[in-house]
Amino acid sequence: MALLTLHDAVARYVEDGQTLALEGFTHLIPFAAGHEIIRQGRRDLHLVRMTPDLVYDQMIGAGCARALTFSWGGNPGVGSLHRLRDAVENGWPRPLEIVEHSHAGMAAAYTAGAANLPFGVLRGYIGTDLPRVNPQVKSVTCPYTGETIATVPALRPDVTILHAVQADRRGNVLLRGILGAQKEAAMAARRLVVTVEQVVDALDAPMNAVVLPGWLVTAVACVPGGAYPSYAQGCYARDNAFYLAWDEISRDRDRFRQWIDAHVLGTRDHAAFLRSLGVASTRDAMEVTR
Amino acid sequence: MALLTLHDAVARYVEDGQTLALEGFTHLIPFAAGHEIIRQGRRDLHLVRMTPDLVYDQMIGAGCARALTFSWGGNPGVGSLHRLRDAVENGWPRPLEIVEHSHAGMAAAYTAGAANLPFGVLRGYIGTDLPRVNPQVKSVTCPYTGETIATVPALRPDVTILHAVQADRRGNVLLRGILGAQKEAAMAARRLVVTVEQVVDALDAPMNAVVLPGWLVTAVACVPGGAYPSYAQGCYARDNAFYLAWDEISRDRDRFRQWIDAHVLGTRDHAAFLRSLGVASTRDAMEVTR
Amino acid sequence: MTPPWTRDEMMTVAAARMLWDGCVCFVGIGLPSAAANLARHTHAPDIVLVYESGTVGTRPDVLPLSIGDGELADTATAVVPLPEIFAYYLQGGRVDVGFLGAAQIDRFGNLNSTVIGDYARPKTRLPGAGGAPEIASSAGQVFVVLKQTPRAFVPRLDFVSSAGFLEGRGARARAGAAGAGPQAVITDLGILRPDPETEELQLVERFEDVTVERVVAATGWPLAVAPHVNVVAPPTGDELRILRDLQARTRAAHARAIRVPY
Amino acid sequence: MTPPWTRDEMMTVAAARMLWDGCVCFVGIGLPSAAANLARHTHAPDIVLVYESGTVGTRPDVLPLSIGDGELADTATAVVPLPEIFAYYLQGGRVDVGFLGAAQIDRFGNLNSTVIGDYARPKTRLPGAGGAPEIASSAGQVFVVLKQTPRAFVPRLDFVSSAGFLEGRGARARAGAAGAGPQAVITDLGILRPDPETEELQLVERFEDVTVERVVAATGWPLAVAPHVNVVAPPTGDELRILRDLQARTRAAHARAIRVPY
Repeated sequence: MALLTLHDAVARYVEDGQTLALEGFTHLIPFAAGHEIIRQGRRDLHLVRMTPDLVYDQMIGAGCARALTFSWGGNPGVGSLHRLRDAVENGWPRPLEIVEHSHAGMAAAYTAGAANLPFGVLRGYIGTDLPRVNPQVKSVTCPYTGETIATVPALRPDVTILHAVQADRRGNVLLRGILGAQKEAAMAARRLVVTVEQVVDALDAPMNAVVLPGWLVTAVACVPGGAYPSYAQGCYARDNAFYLAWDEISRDRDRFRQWIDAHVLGTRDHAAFLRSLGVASTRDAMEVTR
Repeated sequence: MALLTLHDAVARYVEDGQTLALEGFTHLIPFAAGHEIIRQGRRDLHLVRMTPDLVYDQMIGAGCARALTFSWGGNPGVGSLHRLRDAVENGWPRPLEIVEHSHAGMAAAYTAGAANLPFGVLRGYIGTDLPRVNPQVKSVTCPYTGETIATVPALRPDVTILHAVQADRRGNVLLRGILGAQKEAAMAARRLVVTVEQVVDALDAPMNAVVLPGWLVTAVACVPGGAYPSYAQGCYARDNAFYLAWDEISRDRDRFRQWIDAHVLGTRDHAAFLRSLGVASTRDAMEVTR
Repeated sequence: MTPPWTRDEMMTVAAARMLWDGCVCFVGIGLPSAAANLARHTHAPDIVLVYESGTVGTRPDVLPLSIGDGELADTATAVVPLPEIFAYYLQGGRVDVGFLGAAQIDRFGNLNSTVIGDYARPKTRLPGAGGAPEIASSAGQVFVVLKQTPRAFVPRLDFVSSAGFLEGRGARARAGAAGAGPQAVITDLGILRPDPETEELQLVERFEDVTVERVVAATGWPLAVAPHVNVVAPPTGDELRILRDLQARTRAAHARAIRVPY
Repeated sequence: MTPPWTRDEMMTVAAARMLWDGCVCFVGIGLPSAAANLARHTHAPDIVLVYESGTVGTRPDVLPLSIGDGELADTATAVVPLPEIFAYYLQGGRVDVGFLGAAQIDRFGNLNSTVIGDYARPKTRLPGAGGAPEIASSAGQVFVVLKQTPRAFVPRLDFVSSAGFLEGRGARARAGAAGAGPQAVITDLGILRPDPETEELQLVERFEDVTVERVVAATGWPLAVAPHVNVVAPPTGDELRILRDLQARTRAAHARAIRVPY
């Protein structure tokens, strides 16, 4: 495990053309990492995420992606992801190949990847048109009952990027709260990069906590607020107002470009990004306002 | 969820001829439940457990079982399970049908059962004789890579019995420490009976603790010390001396029968069992000696 | 005369009443979440809410904006990895009721939440199926909540995201779906239920202030109507007050400014 | 002249030396556990110990008697469900070294821990395979630890519990096993390693106080012997002291009387 700046972690491990998974289900979405990938101008990425959320909307709109594997592409609680729609409907800024699953299918695919199996099985996709548009969905026959069971090919990202609450100095990473498919995406990856709220001497991890051992972690970058506008349980809440505001910002290509230019390309790092939006606060100030 | 005495829970839910899984890997082995099943004279059980351990050695020796599904049948850290051996080698006290897996195969079978899949898949049993003696081990062909992947049929016990640290008054059960396949065996079961060290108002369960929701639990019985001579993390340690002593006790049919008569059939309940072995201590005494 | 409640409120109350105490409900965001929590705050205090984010038995004090809000984790019996929710809980047969919305529904309760127009060249790309395909097939039964218009209630879906009764007359069961399918569709005009034999949806209840004709006119196919169409009882004072309180608390909570440490 | 160490100690020390700092080791109980922990207390402080009970990165102060002792959970980086250990860690290709014992071994490193005699009518029913079949196939490589006698080192196994090189000459790889198989067999007389081409085990190192002839005589097949058989360096004073301290602490800990609350 290497303890790096986020800039260096992305520079070193994220390459054009890779299959990349930024996981975290609503919670702990690695926005800072997604923005750094935009800043460094990565292209032709195959993005994988159950819920693309705003982070992929931004990366797709910024032209980083050639393909997307996903299972639900909305702005949670708000509506559409307009940049994703613009890419799918109009090929802007470039055409986007989509590989579409159900949540259960994606979960099975990550689980299979984590387990080094070539495919995952589920009682899924029954009676739907998804297998018609996603030829990856196939089936096997149960050798005991003769039933037909759906299969999905394992997901094995070149790099998985997560955001987490804590890492210790050996790179052990504590996940806490809503996990989504973080653990499976981590275990399925060839490389694992984690941004964290803090690096500590000893994890605040009770027995049976969800801890990723440091020897599975390629790099850790300490990025406080790295999940904003998503949230980090026990650290800061989801900025629902930003999710609502994004609906307006992202509807229009020019307005989107201006936002990306001002807040992502025009900022040096995540701290500057947070300051540019006026949501940053020093830890001291946080202590007082909590 | 019903809060019952262990006597009543076994009387109500454990029936002759059932498929029964008492899980807990070395840790939290539900000995008290196994003894109560011996006391109530259940017969023709198909016992399922990764590691039969002393609890099934005792139940097999006492004549409860007609079949055993398992993956490692030793006295952990000591040697053989003599009652299991006597049943397999000599049919005493009755012949025992065995269904033998590897640990990975059992884990996949429980996981499949928990997920309501008819089979589990694993890269397993390669080059071994186990599929020759266990016709349940079959295979499927990966629809993507053409690889042959081993399959095991799902395990779906009629009743799974676990021991746990705490339950609250709604039957939510906290598992803590080494879990083995407890969670999967619980989710795979048609009925779930749990003995616990204590019933509390609120579980001592941090975020992401392993908690089985009360609505999945058929019955809870409060049985302090219910895992002895196995252990309950944070409550009492494993009685390694007993595991060593069992090697002698169980070698001889008569000595085994005397032990069962004296300590299991001759005791009313688990508290009396613990007293008969001289290991019982009141909670007050425990506080002082810890 | 305008009733003292909105159509959304009536839908939410009607949906909440479908849930029984102790039932295990797989909840989607929006109206289903409001309905499930209204039920919990009224007649079903021991309803078990399961959100796909991995929170089991949550008791949120305010409604989540997203399916994975921190409030859900803080108040849950258990917070488990998402694959467990889909494999052990939903596919495992532990969920009694799944709640689904959609952009389009057909007469057999099949749903489209994926695309309007052709999949490869869509007119409107919708968010997609998410958890719906397996909720639709594996939950004990499904309740659909959807505003009734001819654009939404269509003779033919552009895309089948999740299966209702497929072509009806047992097609669903033959396809291998475990659950009983869409046993109720709660709209802003009334309630549809499948005919036991044909499995085609028919109007069985209407809201107090609408006519059967209006419901039929809001449907893109010739809607079957039950011999007796009952009237749904209007929201009680308690139901309205508790729902509005919940929504007021929710608005206040979600308006709070966020500060992020760095 | 009797050396100032026992054969068990020599085996343990030799096995410990095979492990490198930072390697991920899937540990079985008994001698492998002693060896892995000796390595951790000597030249490999950052060795990662994984026990099949679900404890990852344990640093026990005393040796566990069972594979699932509480000490392992208390000192672990993570305590995970057992199916994860086998699926995500072992099958996932995250384990560098698997340590196995057995009742019988053949010239290709195939192991029997299941039965002596016929499976259906066994002379001796052994505990069984446990984790071994998949440790043998999935770990990066396997070290076998076994006392060398003609009864254990047999020309033909009564039962193949876990695969070594099967019939040799690439049979293992053709069968689809991911890992490199038994790259060392540490006995109480010396160390065997597979010939790179035939994959048959051959004696490559002997302990100081034994002759090649004695090792050959202790083997139930005509043992292949490397052109140069090196001598394993005897245990150092540090190795012996640390191992004996570990075992003394272990004995003391396991002798403690247990009291159970009721």
